Amino acid sequence: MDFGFKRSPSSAVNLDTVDHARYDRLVQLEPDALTCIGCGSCSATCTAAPWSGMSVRKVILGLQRGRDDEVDRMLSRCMLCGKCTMVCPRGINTRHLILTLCRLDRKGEVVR
Amino acid sequence: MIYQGKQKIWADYQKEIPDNHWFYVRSCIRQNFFPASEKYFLAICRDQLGRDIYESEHHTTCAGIAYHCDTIPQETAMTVVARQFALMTEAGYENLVTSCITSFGNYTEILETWRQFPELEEKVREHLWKACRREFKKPKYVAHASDLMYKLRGEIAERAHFQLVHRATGEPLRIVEHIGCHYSKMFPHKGVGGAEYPCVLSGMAESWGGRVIDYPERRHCCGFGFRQYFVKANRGYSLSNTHKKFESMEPYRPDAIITNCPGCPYFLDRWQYVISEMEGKTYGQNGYGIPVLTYEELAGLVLGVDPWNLGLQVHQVAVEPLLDKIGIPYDPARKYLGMDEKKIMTPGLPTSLKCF
Amino acid sequence: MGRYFDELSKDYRFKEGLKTCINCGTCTAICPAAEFYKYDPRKVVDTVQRKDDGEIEALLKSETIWYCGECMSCVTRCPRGNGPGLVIMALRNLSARLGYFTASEKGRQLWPLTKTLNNNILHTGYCIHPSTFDCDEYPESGPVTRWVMDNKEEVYGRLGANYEGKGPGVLRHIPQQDLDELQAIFDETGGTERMEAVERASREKAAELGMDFEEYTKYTYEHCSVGHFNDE
Amino acid sequence: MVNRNPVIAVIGAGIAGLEAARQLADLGYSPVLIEKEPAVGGHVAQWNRLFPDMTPAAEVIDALKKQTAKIRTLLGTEIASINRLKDGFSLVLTDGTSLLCQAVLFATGFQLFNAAKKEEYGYGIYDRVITNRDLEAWFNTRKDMRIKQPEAVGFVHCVGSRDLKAGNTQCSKVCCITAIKQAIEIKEEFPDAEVYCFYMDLRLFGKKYEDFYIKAQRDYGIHFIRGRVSEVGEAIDGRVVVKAEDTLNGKPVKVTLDLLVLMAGIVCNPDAQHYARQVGVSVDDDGFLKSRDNIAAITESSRPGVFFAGACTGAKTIPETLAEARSAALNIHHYFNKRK
Repeated sequence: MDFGFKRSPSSAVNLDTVDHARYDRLVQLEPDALTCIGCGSCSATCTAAPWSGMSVRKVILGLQRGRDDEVDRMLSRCMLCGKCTMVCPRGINTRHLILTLCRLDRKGEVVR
Repeated sequence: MIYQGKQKIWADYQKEIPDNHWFYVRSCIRQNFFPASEKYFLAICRDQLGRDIYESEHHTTCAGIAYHCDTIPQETAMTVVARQFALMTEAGYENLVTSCITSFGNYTEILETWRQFPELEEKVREHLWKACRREFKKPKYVAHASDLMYKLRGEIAERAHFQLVHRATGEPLRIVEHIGCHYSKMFPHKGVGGAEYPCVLSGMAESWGGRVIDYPERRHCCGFGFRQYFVKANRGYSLSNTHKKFESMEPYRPDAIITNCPGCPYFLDRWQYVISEMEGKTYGQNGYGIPVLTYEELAGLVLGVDPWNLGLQVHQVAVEPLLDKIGIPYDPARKYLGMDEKKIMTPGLPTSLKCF
Repeated sequence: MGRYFDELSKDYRFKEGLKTCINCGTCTAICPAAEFYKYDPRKVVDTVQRKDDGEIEALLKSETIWYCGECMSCVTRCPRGNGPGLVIMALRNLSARLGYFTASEKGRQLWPLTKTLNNNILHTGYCIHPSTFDCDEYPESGPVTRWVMDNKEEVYGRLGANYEGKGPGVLRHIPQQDLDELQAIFDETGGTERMEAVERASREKAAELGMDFEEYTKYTYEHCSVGHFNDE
Repeated sequence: MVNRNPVIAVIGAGIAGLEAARQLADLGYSPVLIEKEPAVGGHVAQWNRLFPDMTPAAEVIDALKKQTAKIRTLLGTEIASINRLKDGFSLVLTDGTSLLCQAVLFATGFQLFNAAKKEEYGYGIYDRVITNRDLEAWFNTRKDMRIKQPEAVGFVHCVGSRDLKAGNTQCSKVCCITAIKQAIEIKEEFPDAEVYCFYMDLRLFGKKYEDFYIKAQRDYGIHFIRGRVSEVGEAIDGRVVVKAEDTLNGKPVKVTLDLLVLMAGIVCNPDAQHYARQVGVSVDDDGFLKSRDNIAAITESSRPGVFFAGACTGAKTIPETLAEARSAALNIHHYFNKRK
């Protein structure tokens, strides 16, 4: 029966079930990713961010929350200029991290 | 679960509820959808237990639904409520009891706002005088009807014909309580038991033999959301929230849900029907739903009132499984009769949700 | 800078609802709307407290402010004593007053709501009433409600209501003198003026969209575009 | 009157009282430690290890005990009343004796916020919800049926701190670092457990605290979620469901945990407020005792002869408390020197 409206799935991220295989693999290869404090220096300095929405902090967090589509969208718009690496207060080599991440598929397998 | 921990919290939020002399204001939704509940509130508290409860034919809606659908300004809502206060004052009462939770929340919020901003109270007094030539005293005490029934729960238990006990096993029935959001979420100290572990309904259920079950989404809103239900385009919100609650309570296999809000029993009942139609899923046993009752309906059953006089036939989810568990006799042939036992047409049946 | 903020500050709900927000997210965590809509009450409050006219105007014209269900669950939890739900009420009120509500699909729903509810109140004394309840508009009310509405006198009568009757009781007829008082209250307190303002802005919007007003009313009541819910 | 050997009543024999008493004795005074509990050491004695070097708390307490062994210490003794005299104070004690002294030092410390007051977190209602203190007790005794092989553990920061509704708007200062310390200890104990810290801000101001935080992230993989926990519910299997907003992501999150640790904050000891009123010193609007000046004279009250040390004036770390105890002893010394 069509009632004229539908049920919507919950947007709450359920940490019990969220798939973070790609994140787990990433931190094996780039352990510094673990030390991100989400300060946003990377997004603030990013030349592309104003039109691409690129943000390394959001990429790292998105991987942990199963937001892979968003992560891939952001990654595809990165120009790899490396400016973010210069400003990270935790000294994360963000450019290298992005490159490593681009080599992983969603299950965390190295494919490239 | 440490039961004593809850009791400790309950002890902190006991309200002094006056015993007698109330001015009663009705609920829009309940009159439409649960008319017998208000009838039995008066039948039990006034006629059977002898409390003085007065109703004026001149009272109206408090306009709370319009207020929370943002279709009227705050001062309009306040002045409509001030008019109810005036009727109460004119009738010689000081305690006000509301049938509706949103009314209760509104009255409480208005009195609190006036306390903080006395200039606004003055303005509303002026409005009321100009519009209606009426004056009012603020109520000494505002209660929700469930507060009053909570207070009288012992007297009801003394007169009980039935216990909320599974007849076959002797086990207490598993009762889910659902408290209307506007009962105590805004002002925890105005609700019996506070906002986190209200005991207004669980107190009744336990006094009458049942066992209340706690489940992770117990505090979540039924999803009414005012404009989120009244506008057809938004009803997905309402449905999704109720669905979330049912998914959370399902493993506990509740025998019944009791509610103290006008909208909640309607939504918890009808969305079960909709979920069954949309997804084929039912939450009770053997294809039935989980019966959703108002506290007056539950009290009526305990006191031995005939289920069809209580209006249990206007629920979409069949209540018969619950009646059978308790051992309450009922006549299926009388369920859908009209006035004076007149035979009228019977309702259509849902596709999926089992009904008698 | 701050013109809208000053305007909001005159609303008593705003005075009660916004002290200082620390962006902790306790409100969003349990918000029924945040769970299903693209909605985050924390961000609404944070935007408002920044006092930026441009940002607040965008909010007043947005879908965002219409997602809240006014359950007030947020009020219980805020560690700073804020009420995001109350801030929303103030924003909606201002949006209605300024006619900005017609800029968004969810905002435009204010018209069918105003029409139905306020007419019910002024003509029957109830927010909802069986005489104006159309089962086709509420298919979820189920076959049992249809049965009740098809047999109003019989069912309400059997259940002890005083349907359309004199004197007190369930669903009694509310005397005309009392309805006149409600009308007087609406006239005196700005309720009527608000209704007229909402209707005027809605008629303008209908004309802009090239829709007949009745068609517009029905469309705003029924139509839900893709993009409001989280999975869209 | 010049007393060659003035008596100083030190109220409370936690670390502030012990350290101050030791310094006062070294300076030639006669401190008397008054402790309501049957043993000295206060809260620190209940703790297991201390940040940031994981020093056993017992080491700190044992050293202080040794250094104060000869000082007159009244255990299990409370103060029934304090009266101001012309040249000092008279204390009536609950053991029936009275004590005349020339100065009073408040080393009354703090009280842990009663976590049950944050009803939505379910402490005292849900079995799997414990406090920072309960967890330290477990580190000490290994006795707590609720902790066995947890797979997921959460820490809630700011429980009863920075919270208008809980009646304490102050930051308790030490909980952030305590949570990180305890999270690391849990990870050491149960390496396979997922550990989550729910915080509003991480206030890691002290020496080596930030290093500790980096270690928690990099070496232990502890998850930090920026969002205040909104409510906790109990699942059918007795585990707890925690809800917060992941504010850096702008989405609600929920997680099911075997154990939830509430970082109960620091509030003033109500006894201190009671005694303060009797000697005529004021209580500040944060509930702690009011110093003569919050920058220049934190250990002095506005009344001659009454001094403060440690957490009676606000949340403090252990090194801060010890430093204040020494500072208070020096203040008292100058006070008597000036009166000579």
